[in-house]
Amino acid sequence: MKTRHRLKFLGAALIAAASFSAFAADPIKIGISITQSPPGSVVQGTQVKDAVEIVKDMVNKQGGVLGRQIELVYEDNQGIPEKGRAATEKLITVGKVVAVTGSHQSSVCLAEIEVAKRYNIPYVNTNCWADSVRLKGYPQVFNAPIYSTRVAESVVEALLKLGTKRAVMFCENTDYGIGAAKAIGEAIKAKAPGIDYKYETLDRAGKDFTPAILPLRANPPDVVLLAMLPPPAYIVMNQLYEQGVAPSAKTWLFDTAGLADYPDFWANVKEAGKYMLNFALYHPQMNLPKLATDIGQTYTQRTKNDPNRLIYQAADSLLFIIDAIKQAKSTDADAMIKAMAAMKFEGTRGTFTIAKDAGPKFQQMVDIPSVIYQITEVGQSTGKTLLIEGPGVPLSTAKLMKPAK
Amino acid sequence: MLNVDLLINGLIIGLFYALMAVGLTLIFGILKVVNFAHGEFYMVGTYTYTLVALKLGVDPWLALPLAAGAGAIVGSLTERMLMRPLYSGYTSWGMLKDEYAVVVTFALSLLLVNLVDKVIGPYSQRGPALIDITRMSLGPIMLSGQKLIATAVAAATIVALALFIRYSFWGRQIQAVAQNRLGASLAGIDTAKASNIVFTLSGALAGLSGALLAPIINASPDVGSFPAIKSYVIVVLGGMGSIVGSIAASLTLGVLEGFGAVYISYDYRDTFGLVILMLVLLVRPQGLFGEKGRDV
Amino acid sequence: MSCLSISEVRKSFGGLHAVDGVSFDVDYGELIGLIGPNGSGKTTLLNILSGHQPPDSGQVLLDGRPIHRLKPEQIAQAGLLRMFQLTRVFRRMSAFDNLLTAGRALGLDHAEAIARARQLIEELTLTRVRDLDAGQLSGGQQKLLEFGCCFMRPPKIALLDEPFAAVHPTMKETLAGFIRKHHAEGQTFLIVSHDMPVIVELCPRTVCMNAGSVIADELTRAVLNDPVVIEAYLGGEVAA
Amino acid sequence: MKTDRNAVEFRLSLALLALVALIPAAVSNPYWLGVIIVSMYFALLAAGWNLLAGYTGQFSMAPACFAMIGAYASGLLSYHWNVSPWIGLPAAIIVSAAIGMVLGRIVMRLRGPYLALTTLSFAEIMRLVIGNSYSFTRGDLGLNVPGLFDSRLVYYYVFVGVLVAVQTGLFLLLRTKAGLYLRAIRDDEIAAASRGVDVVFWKTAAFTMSTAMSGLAGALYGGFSQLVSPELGLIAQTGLVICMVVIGGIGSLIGPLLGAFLVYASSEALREVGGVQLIVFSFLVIVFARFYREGLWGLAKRAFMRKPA
Repeated sequence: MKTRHRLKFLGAALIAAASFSAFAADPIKIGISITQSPPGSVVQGTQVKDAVEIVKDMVNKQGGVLGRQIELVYEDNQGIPEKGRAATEKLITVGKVVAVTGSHQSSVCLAEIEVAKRYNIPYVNTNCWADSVRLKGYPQVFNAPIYSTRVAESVVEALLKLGTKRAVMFCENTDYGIGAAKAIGEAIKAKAPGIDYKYETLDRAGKDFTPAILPLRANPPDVVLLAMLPPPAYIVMNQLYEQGVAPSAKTWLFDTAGLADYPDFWANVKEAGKYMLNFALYHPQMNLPKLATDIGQTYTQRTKNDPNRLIYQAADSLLFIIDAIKQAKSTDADAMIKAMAAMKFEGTRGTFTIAKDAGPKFQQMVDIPSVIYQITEVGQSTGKTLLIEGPGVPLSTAKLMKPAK
Repeated sequence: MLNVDLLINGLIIGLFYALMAVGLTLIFGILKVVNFAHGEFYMVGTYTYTLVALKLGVDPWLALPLAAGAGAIVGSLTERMLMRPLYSGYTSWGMLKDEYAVVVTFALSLLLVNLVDKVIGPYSQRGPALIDITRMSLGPIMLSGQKLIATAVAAATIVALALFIRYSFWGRQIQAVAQNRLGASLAGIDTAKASNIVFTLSGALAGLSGALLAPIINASPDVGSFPAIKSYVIVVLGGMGSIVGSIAASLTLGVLEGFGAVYISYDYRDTFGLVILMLVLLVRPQGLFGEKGRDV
Repeated sequence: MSCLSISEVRKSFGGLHAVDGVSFDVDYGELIGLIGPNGSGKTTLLNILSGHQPPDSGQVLLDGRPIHRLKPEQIAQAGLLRMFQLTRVFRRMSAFDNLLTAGRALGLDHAEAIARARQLIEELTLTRVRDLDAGQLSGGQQKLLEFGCCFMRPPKIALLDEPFAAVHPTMKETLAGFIRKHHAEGQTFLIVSHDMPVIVELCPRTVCMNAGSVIADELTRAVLNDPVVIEAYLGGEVAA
Repeated sequence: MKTDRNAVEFRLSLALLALVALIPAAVSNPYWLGVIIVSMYFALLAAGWNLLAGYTGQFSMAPACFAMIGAYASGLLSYHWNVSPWIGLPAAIIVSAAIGMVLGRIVMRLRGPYLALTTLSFAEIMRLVIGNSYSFTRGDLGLNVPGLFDSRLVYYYVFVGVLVAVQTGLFLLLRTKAGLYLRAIRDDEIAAASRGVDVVFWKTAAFTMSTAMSGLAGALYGGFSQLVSPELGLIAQTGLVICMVVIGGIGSLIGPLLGAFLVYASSEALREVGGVQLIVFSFLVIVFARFYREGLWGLAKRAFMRKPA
């Protein structure tokens, strides 16, 4: 076993040595930390991977950045903070990447940004909504996705329009879920103190949520809100429907996590998804820049799936880094971070600036377009859904449909 | 009305627990070892059902027995390949009986989980329902057609099993071996065969419950781990090897978790079982329904 | 006061009265045989004496001190040691360590234990195998070893359950010799055995049990000629 | 004689650790040093579990769980009441030992698979409890805790030091009467009792010792990774520990170390191949348990013994 060790570490030493002697023609390495195996969401991980691959090929075809090609280095974070920490550290110390992005789960982001800060490497959050990622106020961390407080604001607007008196939120017991639930609580206190609101946290590993749902059968609220990710989200939806709680003639079902975006959504829910209201970040009826449509088409070609917000967030995350390298004319961390903070960034979802003000908006791309729509048929594609709010579409609940019972 | 709901839902869940736990109890009864791969027998059932029905488009009602069969095969193979040494002079080993059984079955469970994860993939998949009634009201309670059928099948299976053990030829032989392996073998009973039957049975039961719940609880590689944990608690509560005991324990636990979740704490409902377990071990080490046996 | 006094001890499993009100005393320095047909409750009685099964009622005094509520290890430390019918040794420990363990557990210190173990290894002719794992020893050697474990610290009384069953004749002799020698030195024994010749040869006095109770308790010869005993053994054909 | 055998194993394990101590001379990359530190963390768990399973014959399914408990004990102290990790470390040992003692006291009166069953349920449910007590433990997110040192190299040698200490402790322990009693209990509890060994006491003692070691390992690891999450207590982690001990050689002083370094190093390599590590290891374990019950160390010994002959 001695020899095996020696070999292994000799190898390691060589790798290190090699990557020290980097010269101009070497590709620029960018680290992608995503979930490629459970318990995290492999579905999302794969979407992020597909998207950044498209962007990489695009950029490299146009000759790369600073005359160097882009190379993506992947690490699997399994959706586990601990693994995310290790993955990021490996990307930085072994992969020698100039920036890290890709992460799509708040708890993982929160572990990874600690490493990014320790090694002072720019980190672009791809899909972590939790405010807490911003509240840390780390200068190395930039945020491409929407954030819970902002979601809460538009959800509460909608709740008011729906004439809600009592709303119950089911959120997963993660930083994202509980963060979202609390954010909505805050927004209600501020904008709609009339609404009686409480949230119930559900275990991500849970299989049977009926005990949490049954009490609602006894006295149903006006709206049941969801801040959960699959697979438990699907189980909750099915059991809500099975118990006749929501969607029902009395009660709206309102998802705030963009569930309907998931490719496996309809494979897991049937009637339970019909009449559901969705807060989402992408709707085909949005008018997006050409860049977006190009990437969208390539994505459809490659994967036979329709593009969704996560595709665009991932694309933006990478494009943002690449632009920063262009602006800074170097891959030096401080230079890139400085450039990022100052940038006016042309992304797939529009043109963004980076918010400076501390708090949930810190180093956040603003303003992320969002939509609210209702699913009116089982198996409906996002394009066919009923858009009730979006860029240029003022919120109107008039057209909403309600189940007979 | 809420309480009626809780009671009935609790009993239903308890019934599903029982279907799992009984198999484990059988094995413990006859080999005096615990099969830590039991949850994976369940998982095999779930996947067989889901994949056969979804990918091959086989009729779910046909997929059900297939799943049970798959479980049975895995069970039988486990006994053939891994358990035989237990009753062919294990004493001469570097390892003793319990150690060997624990290590091997636990490794088997790791192996199966990770194999499925690599081969079939980590995505969670939802099995097609046996009947396309996604919601129906039955007196005071509401449930899906699937849940109703699953409950019925589970109940029927458990009764059938009880009858098999009590009255059938092999059932009697199994009882004999469980009571006294040496004596049974002296009396000319093929103890190896009996053990194999037990493993096959418990595999089939686990596979069946996996299939029945596939449309309710989506299939994923680790889907078996939690039902397994529950059955471990149940087997101890039920008194290690007592079938009636484990059924009673299952129903009790199911109901108790339901009420506890609403009236005590939803978040900690899974801990109730463990708490009771600890208390029982303190005051009644032989389990709620078990009998003290002779040591020496 | 007698070394071991058993009075009105009862134990039943379900309906079966395995031990049904057994009483007898063993005096210091006595070498007493306990016989009886299979299922007559001998082993159960031994398990009660050694604390592996609590009696339903009745009491057991060792040296005038009640021991029937104590745990096996406490009884062993109190000076009642037993051999099992199916030999029990520590299979993955060397013969020597087997003895050491017993010695230390019975309160000898390290040096004493080693000295005593060496001596017993000699006496029991286990020198060649002292460092082998006990599991690798022959059945007979294992019996000798287990026997030795009971004598690391001379017990007040030693209970031997079928010590001669399936033992090679020469070892049987070693064993018997050992018993005689120690008995001569005043060691108290209670020997359960089917091997009548040995009982006759070793034990001046014999207790015979049947169906859970004592049916004869006198000089060995007398016991063997006692019609009740014969009936018990031959299942009554000869009766009357 | 056994004591000699232990001495040999002890010297070899020290030699192995000395070798590990030399590695930083060749490797400076913090990631690879990190990898070895983690494998030393597992070596600690493996050693603790081996004391229980290998020498006492009691199969706990909770080594990883008690590591998690230890990590959280010190993590929560520093997170809620910012207690220094240097106080957190002993606290972690005490807490996990205490819980271990209570659990052991309840379960150890029983023979057979009760311990395995109860500890497995305990481990899974502890993980859920910690995951669900979001307001106190921050749930799956885990706690960010301050490190014990700044330099990775210091951690490296602290782990080496602790391992040396633990191995020495075990070696000495096995030479006392405790060593005899534990092995006696492993081989035959009834016989042990009937020869005067207080079985329940020694079983509980062994369990408490091994949980204390797990707790220490967990707290050290928490300080090293600066993140304490329920992930530490995953059953798969316990699985890894068992794999290490069985492959390395159960019931020997060096086996667990051997197993920990080999298994973890190769699991790093296998991760590149695509996360097949647990498939390979669990398969190996079955093969070893079925055919080479003394593990690699046993095989090595046989090889050496043949040479002179």
